Amino acid sequence: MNDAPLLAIRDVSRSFGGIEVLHGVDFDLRPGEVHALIGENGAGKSTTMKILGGYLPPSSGTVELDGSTVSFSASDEAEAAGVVMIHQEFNLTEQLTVEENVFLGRELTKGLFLDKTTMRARTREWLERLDCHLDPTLRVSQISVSDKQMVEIAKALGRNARVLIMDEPTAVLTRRETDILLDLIARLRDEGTAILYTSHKLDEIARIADRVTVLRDGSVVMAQEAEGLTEDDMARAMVGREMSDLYPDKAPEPSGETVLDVQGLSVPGHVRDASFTLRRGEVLAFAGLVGAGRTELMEGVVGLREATGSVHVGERKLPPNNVAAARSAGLVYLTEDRKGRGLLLNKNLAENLTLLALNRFSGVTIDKRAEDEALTDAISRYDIRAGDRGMLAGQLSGGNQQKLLLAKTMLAEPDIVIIDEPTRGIDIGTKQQIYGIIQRLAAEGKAVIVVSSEMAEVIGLAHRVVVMAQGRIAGELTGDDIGDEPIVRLAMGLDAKEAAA
Amino acid sequence: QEQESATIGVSIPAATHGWAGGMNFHAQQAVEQLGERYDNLDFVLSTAPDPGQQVNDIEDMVAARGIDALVVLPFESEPLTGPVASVAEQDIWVTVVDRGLSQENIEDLYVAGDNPGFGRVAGEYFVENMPDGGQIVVLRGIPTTIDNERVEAFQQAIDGSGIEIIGMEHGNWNRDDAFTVMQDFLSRHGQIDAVWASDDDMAVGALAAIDQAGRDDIQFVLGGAGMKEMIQRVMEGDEMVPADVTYPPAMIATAIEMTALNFVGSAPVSGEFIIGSELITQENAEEYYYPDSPF
Amino acid sequence: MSAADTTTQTGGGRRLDFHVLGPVLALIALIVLGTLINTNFLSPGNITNVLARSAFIGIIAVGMTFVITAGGLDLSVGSMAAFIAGLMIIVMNATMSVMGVGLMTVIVGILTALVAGLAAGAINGLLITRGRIEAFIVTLGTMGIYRSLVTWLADGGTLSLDFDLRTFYGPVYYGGILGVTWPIIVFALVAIVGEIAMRQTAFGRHCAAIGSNDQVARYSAVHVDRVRTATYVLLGLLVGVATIMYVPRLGSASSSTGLLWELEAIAAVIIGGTVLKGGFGRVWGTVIGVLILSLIGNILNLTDVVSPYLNGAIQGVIIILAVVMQRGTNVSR
Amino acid sequence: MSAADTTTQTGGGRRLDFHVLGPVLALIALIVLGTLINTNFLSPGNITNVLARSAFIGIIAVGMTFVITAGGLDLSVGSMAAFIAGLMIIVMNATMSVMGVGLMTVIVGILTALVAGLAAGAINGLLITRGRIEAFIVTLGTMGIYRSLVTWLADGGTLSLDFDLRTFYGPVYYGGILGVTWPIIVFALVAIVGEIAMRQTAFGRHCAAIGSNDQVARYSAVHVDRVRTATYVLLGLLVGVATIMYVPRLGSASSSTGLLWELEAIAAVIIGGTVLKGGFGRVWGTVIGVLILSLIGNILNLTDVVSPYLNGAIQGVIIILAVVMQRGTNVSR
Ligand SMILES: Nc1ncnc2c1ncn2[C@@H]1O[C@H](COP(=O)(O)OP(=O)(O)OP(=O)(O)O)[C@@H](O)[C@H]1O
Ligand SMILES: Nc1ncnc2c1ncn2[C@@H]1O[C@H](COP(=O)(O)OP(=O)(O)OP(=O)(O)O)[C@@H](O)[C@H]1O
Ligand SMILES: [Mg+2]
Ligand SMILES: [Mg+2]
Repeated sequence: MNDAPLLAIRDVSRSFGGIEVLHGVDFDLRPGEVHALIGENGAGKSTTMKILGGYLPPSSGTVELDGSTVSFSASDEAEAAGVVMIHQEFNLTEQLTVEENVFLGRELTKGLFLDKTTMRARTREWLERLDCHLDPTLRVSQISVSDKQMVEIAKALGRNARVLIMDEPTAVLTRRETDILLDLIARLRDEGTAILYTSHKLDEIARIADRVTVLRDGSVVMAQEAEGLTEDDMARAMVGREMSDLYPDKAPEPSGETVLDVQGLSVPGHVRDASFTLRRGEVLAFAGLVGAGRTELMEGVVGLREATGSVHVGERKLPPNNVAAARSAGLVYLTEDRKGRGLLLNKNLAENLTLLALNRFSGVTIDKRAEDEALTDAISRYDIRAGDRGMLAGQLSGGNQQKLLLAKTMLAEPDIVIIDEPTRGIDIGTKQQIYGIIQRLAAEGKAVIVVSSEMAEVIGLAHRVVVMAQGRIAGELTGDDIGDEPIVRLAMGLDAKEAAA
Repeated sequence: QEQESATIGVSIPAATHGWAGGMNFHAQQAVEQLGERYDNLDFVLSTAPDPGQQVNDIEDMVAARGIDALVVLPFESEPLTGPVASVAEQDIWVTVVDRGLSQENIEDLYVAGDNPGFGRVAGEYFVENMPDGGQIVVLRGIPTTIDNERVEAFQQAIDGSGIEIIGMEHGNWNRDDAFTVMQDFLSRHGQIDAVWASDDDMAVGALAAIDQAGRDDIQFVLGGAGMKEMIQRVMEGDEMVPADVTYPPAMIATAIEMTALNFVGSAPVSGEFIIGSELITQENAEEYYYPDSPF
Repeated sequence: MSAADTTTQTGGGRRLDFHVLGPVLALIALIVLGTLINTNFLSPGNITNVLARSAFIGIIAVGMTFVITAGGLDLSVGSMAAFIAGLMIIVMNATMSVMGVGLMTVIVGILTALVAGLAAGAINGLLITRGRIEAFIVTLGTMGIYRSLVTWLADGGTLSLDFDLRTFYGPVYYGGILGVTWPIIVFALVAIVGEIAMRQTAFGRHCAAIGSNDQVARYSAVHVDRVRTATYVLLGLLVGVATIMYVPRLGSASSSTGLLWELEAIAAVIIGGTVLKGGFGRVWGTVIGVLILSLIGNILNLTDVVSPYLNGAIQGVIIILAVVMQRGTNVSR
Repeated sequence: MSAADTTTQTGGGRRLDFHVLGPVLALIALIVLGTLINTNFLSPGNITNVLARSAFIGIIAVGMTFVITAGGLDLSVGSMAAFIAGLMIIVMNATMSVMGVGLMTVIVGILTALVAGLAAGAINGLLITRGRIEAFIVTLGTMGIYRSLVTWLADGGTLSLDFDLRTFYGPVYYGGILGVTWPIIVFALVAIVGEIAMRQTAFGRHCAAIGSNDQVARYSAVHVDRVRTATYVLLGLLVGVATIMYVPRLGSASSSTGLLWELEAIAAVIIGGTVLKGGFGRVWGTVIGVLILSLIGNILNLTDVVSPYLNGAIQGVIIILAVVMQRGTNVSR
């Protein structure tokens, strides 16, 4: 390992519209190391990374490459210097294909023309390295969120980076894909690449980091070798206090009254013949591998997708394809795609917050004062770190966007709430709060479905777990049966028959 | 006498303003009546919104409808000259109406309106009725050669008479535009003695604007083209509308009829017929009043 | 997308204030110019003229603001106005021959206009939302259809309202209260209600949400198709209202009525700061846009400096400048 | 946005095939209709006429496909064509008085058209990308400007090419090789090169990427402003090319030259399946769109419809139907 930093920032500050979010940050990256940058939502991780990657200029301070000061005036200069970044938010154009996105801006040509064959082959090859078997000619708008992330990673891999900056690459990945990625990172490190890595999953950090830097409110509060650092130490440094147990006690066992009854639901092309019920006071988790069709099933249930089969809320049968009817029956769905389907990025926080529950705020006209109060309330309840209440949703940090989305959904006061990947990109402190909220909802007699790729979350929260595999319900686990092993076995399709029996 | 059947193509500009609307009406009437009267005649009528489209129409008539005669009222002279000439070369009878082509001797028959005459007659009326001179405003048509010819002739006619044009804008042969322009002329000039609206549609707009402003300095508004409502006002002795100048849209009907005669009668009618622009006053207004025409 | 990004980049609240001032500054500049050019520019007569003639496009442009904000477009409004005017005249003339000249006949005419506007808007809206056809194509099609229909109704010529009826109905354009004529009053009302609807009601919010990202709107249980259709219906209705003011002015309709109104209305909306790709709309901006366009024409008529052939060029330059002024102040901050 | 969603909803590859067939089916339907109506419809003469007259709009529409794919719009092309035609005529007449009728004079004219088109496109492009003004506003402005300029150059009348020169230059429209006239050959070449550029070059991809999400494109080191400007320059150049074919046809330019070409070109692009909001473009679709529009006009001329006043209505209905057919086959799968 070489000790001279490859890429560094010195005393960097950065402000947005008069609010300083980074205060004199020093940070460096050496070849052949994985340097983890962690911190709470809004601490300034993404901002730091963008400055290093040449996507944002610092307000003050310097960026140094190989010991000399540089100012990347555009990201392609950074890239030419071998600095490549995977953004927290997807950086793909929806209407182009996977291959077109992977090679966007640096297409291979044969003479004047594109060399599509080679580009497709390379794309496929890079995806294979991630054990992802996606057809490069699919449009990005047609692939799932986790596949998009794999495409992002493949895109970065193809650039032979000296410095690879990864902003929460695993937030949308399941454990299996995460494992593949972490192995890959280890290999790249061994080849001498400098890697900057961030994640809210502290076990990953503990597993691969050589050094850890912790940001809190835009300042570095800790920077040290990873050796000997426990997850608890990291959490404490991030949050600034001692963390108690992550998962609250489970709510009391549900009473038995069925509030949601789904029978024989099929979503063409994604889900076949799924049936399940949900009881009052219950937390039901849906587990499965990526592409198992959990998201599509839930979207079918609430009427966001064409589906056949029946959905009853209490005694009422929901009309198909009618989100509004589901909503007025007290059934709402929180999407896993916060950027594309969850939030209006160019609208302010209040407008986003009340969009789903607008009828509660408007008679003839909208009661802006009540809206404002709701925002104040949401900011404190969900700990949304917004520099300025008037800012746009797209200017929030990723995790804070997720919190806003959660607040928006809860504002509709649903009786049954389906949350798809509730804690994606959320820091450990807030995660705890969200788990608390879910548990409280159940205890109050509401019903909650959690679709999650995080095994610990599923095990820690649910009364009951439904496992999906390849568009079908593979089995169901309750009580003490809920555990790592059985879930994985079902998800892989190994135990299907047994469980059904 | 057994007569060969023939197809006559009629190509005219679309009804984009009042006069053209009247002309469209007369063309359709003529086609309908002649079609009924003569069994051996077939008519193809097409209307074009611009010169390019008119050339398309003519091409289609020749290539796909096999016309034996073409009656064309050119949208503009220059662009239609070449295409019509090539029609004439194919031994198809060509009748040109209103706007002459820019080359001589292409057409077999020319039924012409007299645009300079239109401007001149109007100008002479002003000179006669404003012996002491005065200040007038002019509303022009859509910028075209026709409009240029009319306005030039008008200016020549009033030259040296002490009549001064204090404002001239395009009203585009359109009531609404004329209304707006006239409103603004009225705001701009405290004293206007008379208005040459150069077209009856524009005259309607100008009169409405004058009415609204309640101004009594304007002695009269002279329009043109003989719209029936205006002729009626002339007939009734309306002081604001003492006269009108003809530019009969019915000339297209005349041309179609004369062309048709070639295929039903024995004597071919060719040559040049100029339909002059006449001054309509209360005395002769009745002769020009066609209550059934849409124009 | 690009709109979102631009906004994101320009960022915070304070810049928006300058962005907001843009069209206002352009309007003020034009007023100063007008005053310098002609002393009658600020006379009550001229002001009334300009405002009253802005009313038609203005009323329509307010409706267009909602359509564009929700991510749509309507090219048919000018032809629609012509068609409704023609229909109204025919119906009123026919009614008159039964009921005579009177309030009832006018009311029948007004109802005709409103119902026709509503229906035309609904047709556009349903073809777009139910038929899933691009708004550009649907309204290009209906634009041709209405324009043809009015030409056909008028037999190529002009449909005229009976003279007595026109005299009776005339005050709806020429009359008013306290020297403010009806078109101005109605325009002001439509603008105020529109501004409130855009900023203070769920409908306005939903329009902006749909235009900004219709998927997010759908996932937020907004009735996307219903709201979209409603914007077209509203626009159709406002075209009807504009026609009600238009017909008494000259009492006629022809194939050249309302020509290019769609372009003027859309231009006014964009000049006013609404984003063409949807997601952000500003009714008061539209009002200023309409006034800017009217003033350009008015000022050109009040001066002789340029060849009338060049009117269009000057108009073009001023439109671009008006928007540059918007951006300019924005950047200079 | 909505376009992307539609694709998402309709999903997989096989449906796309049907979507692709849409405009082709509409075209075939029109050809069948034409053949039924008039036996001369398929005559070489008529086919040549239709193709040759499609060439002007067609060449322009190919350029427009790139502009729209990259998320832009150009309303100025019709006026630009008129202005370039006027300029070309003036320059050629002037050159002739020095050099006489001959190849050199024609070449000077052709160069004038190309340079003017390039410059006009560059002005649009730079105002939009550097000036950061909405494309709609910029090109609405330049549309007025060019239209005015040609009216002014022609002094309100018509500019005409010297008669001898016109006879010399005429073969560029009327002549050809092996019975295929030049406009058709040039149109075909432009279409083929355009199709290749759209699908097989980085430029085409960058256009789609920018139209889909310009922020992402920027982050991917695509020179967003440069590519966007290039689309307008390309379009300007193609307007120049179209004008080179147009001038020998009519030998004149006036204020009514190229009227509404912009609308026709945009309509052709959209009918062909390109998405108005950008991100997806299809040059061959545009070619079919242009042919559909030309055929509608041609067929209307081959038959005696109820009333010529209703031409526009029939056109409107067919345009909507052509697109419904696209959607229809899509849904029926
Ligand atoms: N374009 C912007 N305009 C205004 N404020 C911004 C902008 N981008 C980021 N911020 C603010 O800067 C702060 C730091 O954001 P950053 O995205 O760096 O957080 P983060 O540490 O990556 O958080 P997360 O874990 O949620 O991704 C936040 O308060 C955020 O709201
Ligand atoms: N919009 C879409 N169009 C076409 N196919 C899609 C679309 N969205 C997802 N798919 C496909 O459907 C399958 C299931 O999607 P998805 O991965 O979202 O399932 P999931 O079980 O919810 O997984 P996760 O939520 O963990 O990502 C995948 O094969 C994916 O490629
Ligand atoms: Mg972040
Ligand atoms: Mg999912």
